[in-house]
Amino acid sequence: MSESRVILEVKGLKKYFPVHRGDKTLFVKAIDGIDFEVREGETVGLVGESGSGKSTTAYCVIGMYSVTDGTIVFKGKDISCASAQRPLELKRDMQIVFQDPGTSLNPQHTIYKILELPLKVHGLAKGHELHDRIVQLLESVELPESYLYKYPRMIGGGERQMVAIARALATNPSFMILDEPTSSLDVSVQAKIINMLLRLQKEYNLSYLFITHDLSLMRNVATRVVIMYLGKIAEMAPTEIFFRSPQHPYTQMLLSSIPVVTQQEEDLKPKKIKSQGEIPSPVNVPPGCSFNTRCPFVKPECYERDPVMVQVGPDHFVRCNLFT
Amino acid sequence: KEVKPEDSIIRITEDWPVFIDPGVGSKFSDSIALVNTYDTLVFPKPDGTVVPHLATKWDILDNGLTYRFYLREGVKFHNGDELTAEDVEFSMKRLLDIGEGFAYLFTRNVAEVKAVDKYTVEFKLSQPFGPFLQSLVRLYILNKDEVLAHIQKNGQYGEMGDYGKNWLLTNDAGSGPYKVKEVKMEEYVLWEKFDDYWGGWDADAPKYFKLSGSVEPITVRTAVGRRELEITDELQPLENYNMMDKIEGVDVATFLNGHNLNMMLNTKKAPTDDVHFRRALAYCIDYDAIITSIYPGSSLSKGPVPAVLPGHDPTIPSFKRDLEKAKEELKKSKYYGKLDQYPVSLSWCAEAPEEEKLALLIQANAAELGIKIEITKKPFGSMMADAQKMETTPNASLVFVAPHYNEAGSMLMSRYHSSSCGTWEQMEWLQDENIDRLIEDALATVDINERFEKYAKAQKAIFDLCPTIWLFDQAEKRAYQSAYIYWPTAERALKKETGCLPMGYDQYVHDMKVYPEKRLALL
Amino acid sequence: MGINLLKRIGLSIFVLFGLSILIFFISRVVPGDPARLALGPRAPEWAVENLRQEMHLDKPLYVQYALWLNGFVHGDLGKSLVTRRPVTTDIKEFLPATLEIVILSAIVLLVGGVFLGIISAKFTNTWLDGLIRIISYLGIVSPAFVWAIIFVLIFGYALPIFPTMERLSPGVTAPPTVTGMYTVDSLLAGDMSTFVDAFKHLVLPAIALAMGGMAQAARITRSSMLDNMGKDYIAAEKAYGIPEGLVFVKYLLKPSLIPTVSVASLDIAALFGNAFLVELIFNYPGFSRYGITAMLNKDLNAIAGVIMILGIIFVTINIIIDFIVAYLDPRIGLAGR
Amino acid sequence: MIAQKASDNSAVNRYLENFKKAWYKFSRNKMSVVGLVIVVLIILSAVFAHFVAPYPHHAGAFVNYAEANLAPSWDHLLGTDVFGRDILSRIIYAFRGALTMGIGVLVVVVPIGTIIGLIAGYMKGTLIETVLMRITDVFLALPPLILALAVCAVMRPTLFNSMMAVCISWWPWYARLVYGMATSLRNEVYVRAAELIGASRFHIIFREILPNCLAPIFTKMMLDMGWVILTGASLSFVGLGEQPPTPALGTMVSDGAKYLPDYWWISIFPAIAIMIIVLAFNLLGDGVKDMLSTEE
Amino acid sequence: MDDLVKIQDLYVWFKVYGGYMKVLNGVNFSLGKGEKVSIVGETGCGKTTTMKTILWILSSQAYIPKGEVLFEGKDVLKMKESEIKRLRGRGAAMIFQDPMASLNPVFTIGDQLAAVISNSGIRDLDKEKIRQLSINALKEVKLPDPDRILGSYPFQMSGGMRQRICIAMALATERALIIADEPTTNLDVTIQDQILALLREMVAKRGNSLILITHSMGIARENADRIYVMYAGNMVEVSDNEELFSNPLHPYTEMLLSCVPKLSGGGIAEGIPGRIPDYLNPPPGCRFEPRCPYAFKRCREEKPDFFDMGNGHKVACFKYD
Ligand SMILES: Nc1ncnc2c1ncn2[C@@H]1O[C@H](COP(=O)(O)OP(=O)(O)OP(=O)(O)O)[C@@H](O)[C@H]1O
Ligand SMILES: Nc1ncnc2c1ncn2[C@@H]1O[C@H](COP(=O)(O)OP(=O)(O)OP(=O)(O)O)[C@@H](O)[C@H]1O
Ligand SMILES: [Mg+2]
Ligand SMILES: [Mg+2]
Repeated sequence: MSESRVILEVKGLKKYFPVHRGDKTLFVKAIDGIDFEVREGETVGLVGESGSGKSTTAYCVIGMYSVTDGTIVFKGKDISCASAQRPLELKRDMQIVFQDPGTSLNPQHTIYKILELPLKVHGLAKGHELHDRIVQLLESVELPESYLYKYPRMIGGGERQMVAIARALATNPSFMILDEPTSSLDVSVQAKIINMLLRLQKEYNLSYLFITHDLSLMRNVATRVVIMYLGKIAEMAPTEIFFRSPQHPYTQMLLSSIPVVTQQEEDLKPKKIKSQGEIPSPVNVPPGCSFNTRCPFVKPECYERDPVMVQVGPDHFVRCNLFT
Repeated sequence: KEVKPEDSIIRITEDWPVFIDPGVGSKFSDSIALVNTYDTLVFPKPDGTVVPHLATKWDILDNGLTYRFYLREGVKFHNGDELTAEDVEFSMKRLLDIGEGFAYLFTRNVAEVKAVDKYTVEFKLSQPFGPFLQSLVRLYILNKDEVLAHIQKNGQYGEMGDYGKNWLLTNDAGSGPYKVKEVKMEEYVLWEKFDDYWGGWDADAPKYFKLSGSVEPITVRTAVGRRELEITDELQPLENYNMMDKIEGVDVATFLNGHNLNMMLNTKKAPTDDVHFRRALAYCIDYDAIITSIYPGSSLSKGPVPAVLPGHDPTIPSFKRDLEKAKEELKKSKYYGKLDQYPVSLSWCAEAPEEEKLALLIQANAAELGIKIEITKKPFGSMMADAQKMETTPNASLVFVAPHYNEAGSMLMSRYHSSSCGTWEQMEWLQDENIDRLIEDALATVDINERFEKYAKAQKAIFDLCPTIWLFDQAEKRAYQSAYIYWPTAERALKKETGCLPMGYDQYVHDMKVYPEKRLALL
Repeated sequence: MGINLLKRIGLSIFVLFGLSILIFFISRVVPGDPARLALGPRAPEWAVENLRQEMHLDKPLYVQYALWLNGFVHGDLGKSLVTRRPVTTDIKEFLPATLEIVILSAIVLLVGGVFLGIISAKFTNTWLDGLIRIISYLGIVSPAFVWAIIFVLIFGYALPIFPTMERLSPGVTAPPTVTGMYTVDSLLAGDMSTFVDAFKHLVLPAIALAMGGMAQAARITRSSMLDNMGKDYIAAEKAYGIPEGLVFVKYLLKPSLIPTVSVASLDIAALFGNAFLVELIFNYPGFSRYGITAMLNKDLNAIAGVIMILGIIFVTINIIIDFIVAYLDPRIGLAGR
Repeated sequence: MIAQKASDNSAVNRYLENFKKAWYKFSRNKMSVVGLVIVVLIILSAVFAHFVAPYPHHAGAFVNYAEANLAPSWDHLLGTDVFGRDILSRIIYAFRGALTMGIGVLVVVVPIGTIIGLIAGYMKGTLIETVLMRITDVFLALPPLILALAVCAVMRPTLFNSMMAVCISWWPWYARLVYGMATSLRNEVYVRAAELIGASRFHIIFREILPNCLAPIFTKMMLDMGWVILTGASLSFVGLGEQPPTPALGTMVSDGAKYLPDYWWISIFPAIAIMIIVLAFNLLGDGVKDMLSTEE
Repeated sequence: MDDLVKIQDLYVWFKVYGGYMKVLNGVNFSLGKGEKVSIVGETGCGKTTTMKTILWILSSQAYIPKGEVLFEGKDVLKMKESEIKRLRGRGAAMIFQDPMASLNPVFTIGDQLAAVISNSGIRDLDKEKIRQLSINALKEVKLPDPDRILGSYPFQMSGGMRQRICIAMALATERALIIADEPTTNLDVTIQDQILALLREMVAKRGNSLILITHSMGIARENADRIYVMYAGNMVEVSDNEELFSNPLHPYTEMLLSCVPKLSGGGIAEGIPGRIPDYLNPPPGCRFEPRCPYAFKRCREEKPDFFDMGNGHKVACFKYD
């Protein structure tokens, strides 16, 4: 696995948002120093609860946010700058599909216009070719040509997400970020989309950074899993190993919380760890380990010392005081 | 219901603003206020003569260069002070120093004024001034001490500060029959009867007098219908008078007042700088329609001076509509054939809504000759501002003009002498030396017959230049509560007596009577 | 809260400053010599020259502006050409009169509009709703002067229960001046009959003025109520057993008022603009009529003064309304706007 | 070739389809249709006033005091005014001024306000935004009617100048409306998406953001038509705007008001005309709002 | 069995332009006292509508051509005002789908809780008592610092807190039935777990009946005794919990289950082809027919009723006739 080329490398990435409370300025530490990498052809699953910084990570990588600190290296080039300063060709090579298909398509544009934009901006097709290419894109996401002149509101949520995927594909990117592409859809539609994404990955040799909070889904799509908690990575491991032996107490809590439909799955869950406590506000992260408010194994040192990442197996990293 | 003291009131509407300061006021509404608040040395009669008032008698000395007045004794100002020659002297000086209002009547002629003793005052003129006595109806006597006590430092008048102008905006220092009780800016001025008035009082004389600043027709008519207004203004549309006439107990008084309506033509601005063009305009207007349909009761003008004024020249013909003649004149003008390039701007005064009818009539008439008239409705304030410069003065302006004292000379001087250019009263910009000379000469003539002859000469000369189209001599209309007030002017009108009083004197409230019981009976 | 208020005020001062520049220069474009205008055409030249100096007309425009602004800050707006008094004196006299009308009008507008809106929403698609909607359409499409004329006709002739001109009936004397508003002053003086009389004089102009805004408010309230009726929380509140009547007048009304109140600041500001039409017709000596007279007569200082005062009022109303909206809608932080 | 034709055909069909759908939404409310019909009638009669008006010359330099103040009759359906002019004819001609005012003002004001609002909204947080919006605030701090009057007072009172005056006071409303929308739209995911694709600023402002502001803009325009006409009427009520003899609705009402109630037709009919034209645009505006609403 | 709720052949239509949206199409449903039942189904299949009918809070466009909804044996559709009020105040409470949307944004939590409590028919309430009850309710759902929360507005709360507040409102006073409409859709798994545990616990403690609506098969399995599967306005299958997962009968249930990603891996099935039918013109027969691989002629013409397969397992499919 480690043979294949690393195409994205994130090192010590930090992103703080200033928030104004009365006359004070505080910082939301949306990401607080994370390192991970994405290799060619693989799907890295980024999992974590709401507000843990998954989207922020994605937006930093894609350039929507400028980073506070750290570097992002894509195919050997440092791209730790905002999208406005990035070269056009980089934008071509890296694409994103957003969470909510309802808002990521301009309601005033037809599907044709939506798909036309990346082609035109990057000068990928002209005239007759343009039309053909758009039809071809639609076909690649299994939508009929008759959809060309429909408006997003006229089609279903799943189909909208497919259009968004087609738009991302338009520039032939090699790397795609999928920010919870199915979380607002039904299981049956989700199934369709996930299958299609996997097929496209094979077809075009794409690398995915797949963001979700659904571990069951992750189990079925990712090659490697990164678990985030409050802006930091809690655990990182290849999928197989991860589900076999989750190490971090948070990961275990997460896994044991998943509702499942078969006994067989039930057995895969770790011993029931009771989920407890609220996620602390990201403006006000407690000192020490940020999980200390909810951890069933909390030790006195957890209130003082922020753990560091340690390797516990091949490609398997955990950040917990229990392991140091 | 019982009669209350405040029911004994005469309420009159008139255009706002009302300046009750004798040094400032000069308009119609100001005159009404001044006439009732202040006394003058002499008092005008409808035939144009004057009778003793504050002055019991006078001497004219030095061939009309010195006038000596002997004052009535024991006349009291509203604050109880006695009126003396000092006050007369002060009032004249103040008027001249401030230079506004009626001052112009005196600035050219009065060289000196001096209190000879407590009850004698002497005016020295720099040149003879024939109608000096008549013009004295505009010298309102202020209480010197009271004014001086209310002077504000820091004004335009040097050591006199503001000359009491601020105080006199809302207060009076007079000796007249009514004393100012309340001034509500933009709303009304309320006077109360001055019980110690030297002239004495009739038992039915109004206890109060109020001048309201509204001329909105509906408001006026409503107020008349509710008996909350005794005498209306003269600016209502004809239709409104007709409607008010139908109200029980209300009549419309129609009387010639010595005013005329002028279409002043800017003689320095194309195309009205051409006398033929001006005459063409004069011949195309349908005068009959005006005096039958728009201003019924008014009469055709004969020249620059209204016919009721002493000194008018009756030999001057009226303009008549004659399209043939008009075309002829137009052909002679240098603008013939280029009429399109020379539209005539015509302004009318927003405060006199009936002028719009005239303006439109003139526009329609002129259109028959191919002359294009562009009409603008202008508030009087704007009109005055625009009159300041020849360039901003429109080609034609419709303006009512009133004499300031009852003689032809008043009209001639204020209308056609070069010194009045830049005022709203002369938007002709005539600036003709010959005319100036004729007017000055006439005014300097003490003998009345001689003077009138010279007036006639000046009138003819002006007529020949046709700087103005004199549309008609106005018959003033005012609706009034005939059922419960007695109004001398209305009575004169009913009796068809000739003559007229200077501006403001028709509303001399002292001579009116009110019968509040009769009013209550109507409610 | 305090900081936000200060911020808002700071911003408003900036806006007013901009406005002052705008207005000062507009008012100086007027043709004609203001000093000459002030004293009349026949005043002697030396007096005019003195006045010109006093008005700083001999100085460059920017100096004039600086001096004017300085005066403004110190409550000196120069003299009016029409009334010949300091503009500040005029404003002190006329502004309360208009404030009286506008305040009453604003109350009529808000209370009436909201009331009609509620009724209309409550009885959606009934004849009552239809009637109210027709009335609101008429209100919106008729200018205030048409209403004023209609009222004068009705109450001047057919139904003389309300006076149709001026601020007080003949014979009634004005109460001692405290605020300048006759209704308030007469109450302060404990003079009930004057109060009643003054109030009666306000009724018609205020209603005529309020008609348009009231109709607008009724429409907005109605549609926002209908809008909110479909919201989950209304269903939820009903489902929790809260009586429908209570849900309607409390839980539905408050969120529904937000758009109405937000728009009200504009409506109320517009009241000042339209007041002159009404003041003209009711012969009511108010601030707006004063302003219009000033404009028509090219009375510079008065124009500038009136517009600045209106600006201040507008900005103040805006701040107040923002606070009310913030009270109604806790989600809006004041800094947000 | 055939394929080309087929697609052309479908394009036509598509437009037809869209049009049908729009009409369907618009006509759901019968009142909107009534509004549309009235607006169309008014526009037609204004354009063809010369043929529609029974006495076209009464709109020009014409007086006939012999026939003044005639009550409505078959000769003069709405009566005659104090100058003896046919009121119906004058109303029809006055529509010209009213429409010119409404259309003229909006044509100027909407693009200016929209562009300023878009730029300021998209550039939120920059100096450009601050400058643009503070200027807007300054103009907003005055009731439109007052500002228009002030401007009119300084300039010569003509229709053109009063239009200018109204424009000066009107554009900030559009700037503010569009600014508000643009600030929230620029955070929309699809705008972000376009940025990430590498689209130009121009594209983002005018292709992504602008189309989404159009519905409220159009709706406001339709409603504003009425307001502008009312403002124009109020201006002409105090004598600013169209000058005689050209008829203006506000002037007709204000002049005629003097003769109420005896000669009621002189002002009541023009007042009704104002109400009708404003009402019609309001109804039309409601319809446009329905039509542009995105709900299916 | 002693049914608390019994819905029989319920049709609910919505009047929209162009006709009626025929949403509910003969729903049959029953719930015993103290029972926990779950309804699962895709988005838009009519779960919420069914529940709203029980509380009679349908929007004004709703039209009910046919059917009855019995609550404690009384037909809700024929109830008098006062009975409805009692039903809402004491009988049943609903926790709404979206906790943000179901809390009034402009009133404090305290205000809203107080309103619920004071209108529940409990006697002798004074301000202090209401406050005490409110605080207790918040404590019961394990919200920290209830005093502060009472004075806060909904937008100041996190999603999990809001949902707990909704639960607190529903459980603040005694009621026989709690309807939880997708109470955890917008929440994180761990928080979801906490909320569901809380709900289970509270219901158990009070012996309430519970209807849990969800589109997650997993949640249904872990929280209910019985499960109804709903599709396009029909209940298509009902059975005991384990039975349904081990032996799904209806083709729809079967396909739906296959789409759920499994923790055990093994990929995901292809999904169900097609879309939910257009409610304006639904298919005349079985509404699943257009998407059903087993469909035959009868499915196109006739609407299937429940066929009892024994053990309380019923399925509405002609395959089993
Ligand atoms: N523009 C912003 N300004 C301030 N705070 C922000 C901003 N964007 C995100 N945050 C905060 O940063 C934290 C991380 O947010 P992020 O959207 O990355 O979380 P997430 O893991 O994607 O959550 P979700 O699953 O809800 O999408 C959150 O607490 C969020 O409130
Ligand atoms: N008031 C209404 N007017 C028109 N249609 C409605 C109305 N309420 C619901 N519907 C329609 O009824 C159908 C069923 O809605 P319902 O909310 O009951 O579905 P649901 O199963 O709860 O879906 P979800 O899982 O999304 O909550 C939907 O297609 C919806 O569009
Ligand atoms: Mg996210
Ligand atoms: Mg639902």
